[in-house]
Amino acid sequence: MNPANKRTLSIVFQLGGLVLAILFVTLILLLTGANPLDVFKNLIVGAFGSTNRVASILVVWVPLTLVTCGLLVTFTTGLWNIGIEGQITIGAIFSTGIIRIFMDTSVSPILVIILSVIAGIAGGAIWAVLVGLLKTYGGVNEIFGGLGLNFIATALNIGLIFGAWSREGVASMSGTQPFPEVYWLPNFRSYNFSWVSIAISVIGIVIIFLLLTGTHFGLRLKAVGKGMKSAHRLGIPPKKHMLLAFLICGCFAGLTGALQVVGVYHRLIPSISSGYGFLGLMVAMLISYKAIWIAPIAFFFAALNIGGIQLPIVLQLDSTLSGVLQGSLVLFILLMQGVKQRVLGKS
Amino acid sequence: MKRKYILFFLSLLVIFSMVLTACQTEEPVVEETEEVVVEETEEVAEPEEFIFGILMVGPYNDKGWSQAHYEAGLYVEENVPGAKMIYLDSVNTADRPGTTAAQLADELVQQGAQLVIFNSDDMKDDAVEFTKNNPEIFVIHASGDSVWEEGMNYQPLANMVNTMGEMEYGKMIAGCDAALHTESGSIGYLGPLINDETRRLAASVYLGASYCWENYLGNDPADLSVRVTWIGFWFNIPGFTEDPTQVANEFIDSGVDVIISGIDTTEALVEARKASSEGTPVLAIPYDFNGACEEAPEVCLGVPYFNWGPAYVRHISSAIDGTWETTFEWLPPNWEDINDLDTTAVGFVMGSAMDEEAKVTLQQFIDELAGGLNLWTGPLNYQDGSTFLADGETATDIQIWYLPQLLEGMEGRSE
Amino acid sequence: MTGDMILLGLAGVIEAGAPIVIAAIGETLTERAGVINLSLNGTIILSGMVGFWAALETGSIALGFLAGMVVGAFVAAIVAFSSITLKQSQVAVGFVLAVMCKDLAYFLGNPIMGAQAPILYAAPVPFLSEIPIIGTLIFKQSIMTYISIILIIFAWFWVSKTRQGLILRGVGEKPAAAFNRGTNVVSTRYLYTIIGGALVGAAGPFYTLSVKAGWKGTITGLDGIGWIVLALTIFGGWEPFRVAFGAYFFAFLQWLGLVLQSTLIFIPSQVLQVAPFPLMILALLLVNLGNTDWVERFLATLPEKSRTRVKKLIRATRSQPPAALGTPFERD
Amino acid sequence: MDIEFSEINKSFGQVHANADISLKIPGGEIFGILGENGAGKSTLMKVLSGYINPDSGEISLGGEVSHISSPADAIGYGIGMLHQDPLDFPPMQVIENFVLGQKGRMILTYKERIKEFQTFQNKFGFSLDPRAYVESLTVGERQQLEILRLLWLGVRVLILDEPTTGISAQQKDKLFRALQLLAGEGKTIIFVSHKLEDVESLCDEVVVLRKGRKVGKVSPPYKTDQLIEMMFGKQITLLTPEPAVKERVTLELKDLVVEKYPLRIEDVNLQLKAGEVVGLSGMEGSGQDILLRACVGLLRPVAGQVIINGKDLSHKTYLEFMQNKVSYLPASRMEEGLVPGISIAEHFTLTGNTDRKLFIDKEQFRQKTQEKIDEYHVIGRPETPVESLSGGNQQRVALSLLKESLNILLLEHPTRGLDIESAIYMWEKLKERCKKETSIIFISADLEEILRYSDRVLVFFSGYVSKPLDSRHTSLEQLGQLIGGKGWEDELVAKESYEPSK
Repeated sequence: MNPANKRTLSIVFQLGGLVLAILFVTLILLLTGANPLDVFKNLIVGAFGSTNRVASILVVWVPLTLVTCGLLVTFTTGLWNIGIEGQITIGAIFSTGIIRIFMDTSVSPILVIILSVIAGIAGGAIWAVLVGLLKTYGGVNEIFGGLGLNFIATALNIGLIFGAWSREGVASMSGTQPFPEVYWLPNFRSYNFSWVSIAISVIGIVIIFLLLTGTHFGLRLKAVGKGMKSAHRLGIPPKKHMLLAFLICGCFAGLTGALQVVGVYHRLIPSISSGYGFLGLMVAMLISYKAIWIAPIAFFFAALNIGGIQLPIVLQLDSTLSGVLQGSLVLFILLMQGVKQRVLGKS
Repeated sequence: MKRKYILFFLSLLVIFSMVLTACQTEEPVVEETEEVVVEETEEVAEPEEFIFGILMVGPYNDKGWSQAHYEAGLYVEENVPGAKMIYLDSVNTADRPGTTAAQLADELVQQGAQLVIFNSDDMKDDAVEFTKNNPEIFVIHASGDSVWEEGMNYQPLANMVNTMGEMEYGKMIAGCDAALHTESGSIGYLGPLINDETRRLAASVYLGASYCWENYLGNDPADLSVRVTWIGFWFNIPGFTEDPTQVANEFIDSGVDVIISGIDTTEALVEARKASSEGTPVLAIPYDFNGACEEAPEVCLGVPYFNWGPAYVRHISSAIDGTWETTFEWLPPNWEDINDLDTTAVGFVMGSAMDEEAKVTLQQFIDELAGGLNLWTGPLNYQDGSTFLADGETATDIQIWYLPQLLEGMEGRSE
Repeated sequence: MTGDMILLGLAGVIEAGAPIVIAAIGETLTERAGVINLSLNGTIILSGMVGFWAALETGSIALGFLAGMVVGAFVAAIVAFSSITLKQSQVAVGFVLAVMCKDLAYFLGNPIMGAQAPILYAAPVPFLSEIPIIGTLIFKQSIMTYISIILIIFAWFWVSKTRQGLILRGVGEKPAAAFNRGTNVVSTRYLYTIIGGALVGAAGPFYTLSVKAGWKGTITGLDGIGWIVLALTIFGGWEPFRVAFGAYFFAFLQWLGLVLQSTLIFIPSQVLQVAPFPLMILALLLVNLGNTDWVERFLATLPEKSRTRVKKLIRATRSQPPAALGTPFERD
Repeated sequence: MDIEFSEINKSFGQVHANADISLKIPGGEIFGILGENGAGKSTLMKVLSGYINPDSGEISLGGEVSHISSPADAIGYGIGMLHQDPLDFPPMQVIENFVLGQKGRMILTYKERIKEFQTFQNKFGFSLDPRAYVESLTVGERQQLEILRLLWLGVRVLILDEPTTGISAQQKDKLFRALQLLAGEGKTIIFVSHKLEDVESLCDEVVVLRKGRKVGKVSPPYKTDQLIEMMFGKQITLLTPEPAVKERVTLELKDLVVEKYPLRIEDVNLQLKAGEVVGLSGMEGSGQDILLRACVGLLRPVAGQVIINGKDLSHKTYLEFMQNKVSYLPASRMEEGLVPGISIAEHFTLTGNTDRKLFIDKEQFRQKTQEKIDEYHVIGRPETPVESLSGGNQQRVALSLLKESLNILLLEHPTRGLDIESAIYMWEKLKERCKKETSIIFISADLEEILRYSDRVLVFFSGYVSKPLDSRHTSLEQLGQLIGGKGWEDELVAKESYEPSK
């Protein structure tokens, strides 16, 4: 079969996955007695109905994009960084810690914010490298190591919020005492996102795109991911590159956590990672690990998240439908990939 | 390489075009909502429609805290002409990652809400932020203290009202109820996380229980044990909080025969029901919602509940007719009839597991409270033995609201 | 604290650990056949909701459990189909299902929040429950708890004492060799993935109909259990008894945390809650260390005598995962 | 039971492993199948045992056409195979391995099984501990176990694929006695081997395969020379380039001991001179690859030293060897040589970034790749992903990837899959490197290639290594005999086989 045909077929199968996912969700909606057309319309209106909503999408888009950027590096290296949630959390903790240390000092707020973000990056990186070390030198599969460290990170987070960093007399789900406004990233107009975060995300995409498609280092990561032994024989140390991949992914995760703290919540909250790590894993799978698609697909997923808010308000349906839609999309596209390979023979 | 750059910028273009199309779709949507509005105003004709929105921290049908607010919203729709409720539930960062209550309040405003109710103490920061940013929108923050001038977190916000029922009375009644029924003299309090509010409620249970234990039953105070075990959250998260089921069972195992719940979920009732059916009689008192006993009436001693309806009706009406005033209110029950849903802020439904004699005694206690009995009267010590109230001294609202420790005589952590 | 209270507490630990035991044994069987079902977290929540619903509609607890098991088996079948037949990554599909089933459960389960389904009560075994200590500890539980204990013994017996169990181990260890001995590797893997999934699916209703009776959507308190089960399966080194020990140990630490809450003021309660996870990582580390390159290299530098001695030691501490875990089988 | 193969064909991708093989094996004999690696012996036997299904052709058993599509079917017909890589379960006990695959009651009571097992193994003079773990057994013991298992299943046809690799002399004797006993009982034994001596001393009849085809059938008395010629075929005579050996020693092996299951190689001493070519000859799995890997840090020696240019690198990693300009070209190209999923140009980018630049200059590497592609006559474009190249082209890419200036070059089967013209060209390229004082060690199954291009030869047989032989004074026959295990008498007696450290 010539490549062009193969390409079309491949697209046909992907569209098939998309159609199946929509059919599946429609079926579920019919089961619950909802009108699927109403639901889909409300999802779209809910996501794009106003500039405010688009702004909300961008609030979600920033962390999702950054996380996916990082995950692409580990996926390229053949690693399943399921520990990303914990890395985001530790990033947020480090970042909060720095602001708490300098909050009542005379150090310039801008400097504190920068320090805080750097600390966040370092925190995420440490947690990720821990997973990497467990994998490369301890023989502990990164999935299990990552899961364990996720739990530890969240426990640490909750422990701090309800313990050492709790508000005066009030430990609550709403998190630690919000920082004074000087320690916030400047908001874009009255919206809840900062142009700084957006800029960082765009830079993040550019870096990852260039790293993975244009640099020698990215190519080496790819080689390790595609064939660890062969890469080693060609003179690329796999362990070093795996650790570096974890390091980079951890930096992005930590950055995400830090930006959630200084840019969105202005404090540490219990669910600071907000499930973005897991959602990012799904985005990465959906885009078949191609950096070029991060921005639009992360935007699409973010739009679904925001669009879902309309469902309870307008249709008295639970917003978790968005998650079902996201999940079934990834699932059916994965399944169709398998069907394609069976039909076409392994490409 | 250049080609790849182009691809990249193309993808950026895609985003921006999506944003642009988003802005374009704004118009037809506005039209639609207008249409809806037109239809409805035709129907209701006379009173102008007033949409209020509620943000609920949990599911609207949780048979607990959030449902109490939801029912109050329905009550407002019934009693305020033209009032229409819209709501968003599960408003917390775990269930709605990436959103903040302030942002979701905006969402309600976009759907036409002119007044927004924040129903959780956890939304305090967002409620304040939203109130500041939207001076034209009325805000009710249930359980907050932001506009309490004497309070520790005062912020002058003209468009905000804080309202809270004086659940301390409900908990005292619950404590008394428990004391009247315990055979072993051991009462367990299933606490959520530790803060001012949860401490003062736990302390209220203790005050009510020990008063009834001594004055009605004439027992030795030393024989009464009120033990608090905190799970660390409003509900169970495996791996992070204590498991309330295990806490309830541990109470039962250690001889507790009445469990009072302070958390959002009903493990206390469920475990009491299980233990009773399995031969160990255990009774329980749930929390928050007046229908909470339904889950296990045979072991339910009653439930102290919030009745937000009257307060909401009052504030929403005042918003409609322009008499809105910022205020902090901490509302006691209507002592005439604490279960009069049209007037009371806090109530107590007696459960079907109560015996008749106890019902009479409990009513006597309620009457005493109505008559001015103040259990926050010295001598009372903090748990660490330091003096809270000297003999004859009564506590101020501030002292109660920001109770820093459990009281002497209670078991369990203060922080 | 009296002895009786400790005893009752431990009985509670056995009850609290029972659903985890059932799910972890299910996952152990699946992984023994060489398949990782990563969907547990979603499966348990979804099966819990569906089982609750079924029991609510029919009034039958048994049907509730059956429905949960069907859901678990179905989800596992998707994992099996996509990994065994379509040769997609088990991890990817399992992960997506873990996330998606959770949302699906919350979405579909919204209308039945806070409803009252029947509850499975404890049913003390006559006579046996009178035995001191053991009677209180084990024989005053619910029928599912008895089943969970029987399941441990049965799984151990099945895996190590029966012909089918031997084949199961063979398939997970070296599918090519098992195939060579006349085993249908594909159908065996399907079978155990589905059976394991059904057991995981039984854990859901076990929670919503008994241990944590009730369905409360996102605040039911089931989110996270599946990941814990997964961790315990590995902590238990794929041996039913060790897996069960891990489950009870986990429940025990939780109980210890709340019992000691007022006495151990200086230790935040979270510490005991998460203790199993660092322990799991440590266990994995110990188990795997002998297989790593740098240890091998280090060993090579030792004199021959001590080298064999250290090797022996490492071999003793090593608990072996099924060698073919997560890898597809293709006949040349 | 008579077995008749008719026109069996089986291809793996482009490799025609069995081409129209027709063969009759009479019942009750010990029947030998001889051939070098890749001759198609194992494939044919896997077809018979149901492990592989042929593309075409059929097998008749006792005159009737059989339907064997899985090992279960084969066992049903009474056919069992002892695979070259033992298909047993190392972490399980002997008795469990014995029982797995047997039919019978569901619940296993090992007591009786052990009793049965003991009586059964006594019959063959084996003495395995039924409770021992398989991973602690020697290769020979694992074989014994597998044979016992198959016989207990009641097989009438027993296939043994290279059973004498890695086992001790005593174990071999035991094995042969048992096989003769079985043949005496009327069982058919199919003995697959490349070892002339074994075949000669054991088999009633021998068939020789070469390159997937049947070459011929021989009956005793065997003539070794004839067998060797049938196995390796007539070789094309090639020109001998002048050796370019200098006196400087680039690689020195001192009393080197390496072990890798199932082999242990002891006390290798070698001094490789600059520009010298040493060929490692022997059947695959006789230990050449183990030694080669030890020379490049992929396998850590148990004892002894590896010295490169005077530097002791014994326990250093592969990458450190690489930094000392030692390069290695493995045989399994897609697993160990090239990275599947990335293009030829990307391979050159991976290996060619000497100046540590951050960004890839794609145009430059494309050009460089195109040059190399032209130079090495690779059929493919710079953008072609390597996995879609043919085997020969993959090998050319792998060769062209090697660094220009090297101290030592280690090659596994450098010309396998290449046509003769390319092979000659390849060796010209390699010899050019020799002139620049690069030393080469290579493994080849092609004896002609070994004799033609190496200055010295090491012959391997079951983990034994010969003294370096001067290739100019070694004949093809001599080499063939050594490879087949003849002429080793002194060494074989002196040494015990590999025993894993228990």
